[in-house]
Amino acid sequence: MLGGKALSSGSEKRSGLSEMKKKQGPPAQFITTQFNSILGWARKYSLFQYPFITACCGMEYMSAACAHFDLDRFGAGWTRFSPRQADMLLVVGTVTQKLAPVLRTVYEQMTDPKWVVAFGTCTVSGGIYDNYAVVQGIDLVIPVDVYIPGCPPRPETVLDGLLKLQEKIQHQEQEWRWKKRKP
Amino acid sequence: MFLAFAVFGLLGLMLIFMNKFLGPSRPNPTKDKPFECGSPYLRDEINPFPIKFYLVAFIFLLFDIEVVFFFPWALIFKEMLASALIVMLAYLFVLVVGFIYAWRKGAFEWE
Amino acid sequence: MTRIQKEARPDTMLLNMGPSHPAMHGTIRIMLELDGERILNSEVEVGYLHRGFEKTCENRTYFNLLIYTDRLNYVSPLINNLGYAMTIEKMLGVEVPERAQYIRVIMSELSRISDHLTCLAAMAMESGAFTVFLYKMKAREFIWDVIEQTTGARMTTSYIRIGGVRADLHADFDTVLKTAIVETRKVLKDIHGLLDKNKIFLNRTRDIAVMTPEDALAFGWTGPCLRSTGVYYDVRKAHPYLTYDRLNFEVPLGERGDNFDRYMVRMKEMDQSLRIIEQAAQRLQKTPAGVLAQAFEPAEAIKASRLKRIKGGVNLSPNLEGSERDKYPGILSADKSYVIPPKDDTYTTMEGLISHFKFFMKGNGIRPPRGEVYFSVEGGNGELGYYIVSDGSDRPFRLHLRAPCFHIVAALEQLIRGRYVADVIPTFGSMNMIGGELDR
Amino acid sequence: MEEKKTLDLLKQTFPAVVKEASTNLGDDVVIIDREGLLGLANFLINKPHEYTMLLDLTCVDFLGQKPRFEMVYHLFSLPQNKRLRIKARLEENDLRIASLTSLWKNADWLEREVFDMFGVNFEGHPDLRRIFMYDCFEGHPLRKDYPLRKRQPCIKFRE
Repeated sequence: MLGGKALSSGSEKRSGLSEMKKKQGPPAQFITTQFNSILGWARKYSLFQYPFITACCGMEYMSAACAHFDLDRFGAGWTRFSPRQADMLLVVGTVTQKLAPVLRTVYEQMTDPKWVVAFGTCTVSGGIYDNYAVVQGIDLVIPVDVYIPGCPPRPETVLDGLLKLQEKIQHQEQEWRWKKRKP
Repeated sequence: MFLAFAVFGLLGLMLIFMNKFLGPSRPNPTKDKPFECGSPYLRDEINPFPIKFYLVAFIFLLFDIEVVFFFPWALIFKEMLASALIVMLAYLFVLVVGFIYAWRKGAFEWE
Repeated sequence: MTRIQKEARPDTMLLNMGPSHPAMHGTIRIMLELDGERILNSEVEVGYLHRGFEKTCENRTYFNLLIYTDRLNYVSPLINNLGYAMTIEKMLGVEVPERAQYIRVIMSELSRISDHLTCLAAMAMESGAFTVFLYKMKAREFIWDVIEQTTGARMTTSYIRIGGVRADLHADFDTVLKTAIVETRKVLKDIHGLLDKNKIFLNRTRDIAVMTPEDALAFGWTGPCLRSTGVYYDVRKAHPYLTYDRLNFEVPLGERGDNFDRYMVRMKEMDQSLRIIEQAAQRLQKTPAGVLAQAFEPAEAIKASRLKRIKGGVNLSPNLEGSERDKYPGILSADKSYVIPPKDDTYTTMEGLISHFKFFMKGNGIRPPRGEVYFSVEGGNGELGYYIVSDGSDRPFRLHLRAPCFHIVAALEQLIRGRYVADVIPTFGSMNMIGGELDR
Repeated sequence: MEEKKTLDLLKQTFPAVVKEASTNLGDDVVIIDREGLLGLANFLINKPHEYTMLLDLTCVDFLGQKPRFEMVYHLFSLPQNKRLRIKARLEENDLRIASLTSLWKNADWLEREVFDMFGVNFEGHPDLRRIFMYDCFEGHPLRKDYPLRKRQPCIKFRE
């Protein structure tokens, strides 16, 4: 597989599920875990992405989203340009200090459940621009789920990052409206 | 027949309310404000917009309702006596007078 | 308090067409003062992608700055490399061999086609023609295949070096180039059929945002946008560089300078670029074609050179920087002090190792004489000029980039005044604003 | 020697203003005194020379030299197909120069960029504000004494 691997941060792979198993008794535990994995499966394969494109990685995003290397094969092809209808905030390209408040506003206006994918080295760590104008990594501004390295990352790395995010969603402890949230 | 209504009705309702049940809701102050491409708002109060839009919308509503009354009349037009035609013409006459009045008054000027 | 908030009448609507907007390429914020749909006044705010390029240039050596030039106009990266490399060659007085000049012409024309393809794809998609976007992306994939197989990267190539190019063309370059040209011609024919007489596209772009030639010159417009107003100015013809004077191609001009003319000039320019590539590829055959080096790990080369002096030269893997010494005369200039010493010498002889070490050592390497130089090439958007002030050290004292789309976007406020909100999108799309080059 | 003609012509018509005129690597360079800029520009834009395009306008910071800043203008004349570079030195304590927005329209944004990056203020500029940096940014980043990595974030970061 070409290029670097995408890395999903804080991947509580198995931990989310196992905690839940200990809490309830056998029959209730079976229902909730089944319900949880169904919900995870449903959310995993219908990710609507909000492409927050700023710089050169946008060109690579165009290739990754278009016919040649298709994002749509994994259910994430449908780009929604309003945060109200998007699940995944795809931050593509350098985020400068002037753009940071815009990024935080868009992130906060996204509806839950939401995930963030950092696309390209500039979003992961500021990349080759270590100077007064660039935010050194968008995890200073918003919490990030998956980091995709590369400047720009090859479309295959982007697909790999997407698969890592889907895996994380599948094994995550799902949320729903009246669920007793952890204190 | 009844089964079809039940199944699809249930399916419709479920699709509508599943989102309300499954979506976790975490309101925060920025989420309630309107989305304007992420940049700060240029006007503190509500954005005013010119009155002519409201006028055109209102007149459209008026004449749209008028047309709606033609549909049932047109369906049974064949079996009716000539008197139904006169009744509908009277109804139409009243509204045409209103139309000409609005035209004269300049409700349709756009600039 | 922005300018438009001060000037706005109380009864108008102020709307943000902000940075994170699908049609604003993510880096421009247009604040519109609207009376219903009509735009009374607007203010364009730029700087959302200002990454401090010129400040970084003062802290990097000439050799390391090549990677920053790819990210300026990231849609046609090779033309930025070309401009940067040729500016320094003009200052150093370095002569580039003819084969490298032809390779540079082919590569920058391929980059120009991918620039126009992306610009028109975005413009068409934003005004509703999604199929055009997919067709152009398909064509661009073929172009990028050619670029990737020769330079190693799809987009951030930094392939054109000071003194020549990084590596020679690989063996089956011609077949890949031929398929790319055939595919691009097919897509261009489809797009002409789809958009040229398309009523919707014509209504949205014909006679909208018209620019008069005098205004265009007053705004300092260059490139396809200036030629769409009918002014004949192309840097490849005005100040011929590389081998453009030996290749014949026309410069398409528009008549009315509206959005449709900007679209049509770019489409015709792509046909001209394809013609240039074919002519250059033919002439390339006459110059000696190098043989592809067989892969041979550097470690074995070092071990072998310890036992006995290597006579017949060493074959190293082609992706190793500077590994094809036998092809050096074709692709890099003879002036040794400004070119990476070939790896065959570095791994096998003491002088080669010293010259390699000296080239990359702090304070040595490429040190142009004290003074200043301005040189410009024909970029995707217009005249891409580099103004370098050097103080004799290996870092530029000051590097200023003349970004063509900075001048083009400066005219946006005047173009959209009095038009509808829907006209902003094709106007902005036809200007081909690239954030990296605009905000530097 | 055709371009010799324009340089000598400039020397005669503007003896006080033009300090030095030479050609360097193929471009004509004219070093002028700061006050004479507007007069020279008016002369150049009109009929005989028709430098109709202001190609570029930038500033160079020579930290340490007495007149610290240097404004560099590149003009281009389409009929003659020739470039001209005008340079004017500016003192550090009073960074003033005439604005060219009355002659060329793109001077507006170029001068705003130089003001944002160097702090040179242009008299007669309609709306001199920062163009690249955000409002709560102090200082002028492209000056030599501004450190490369001095960041001034305008929102509170998470960590």
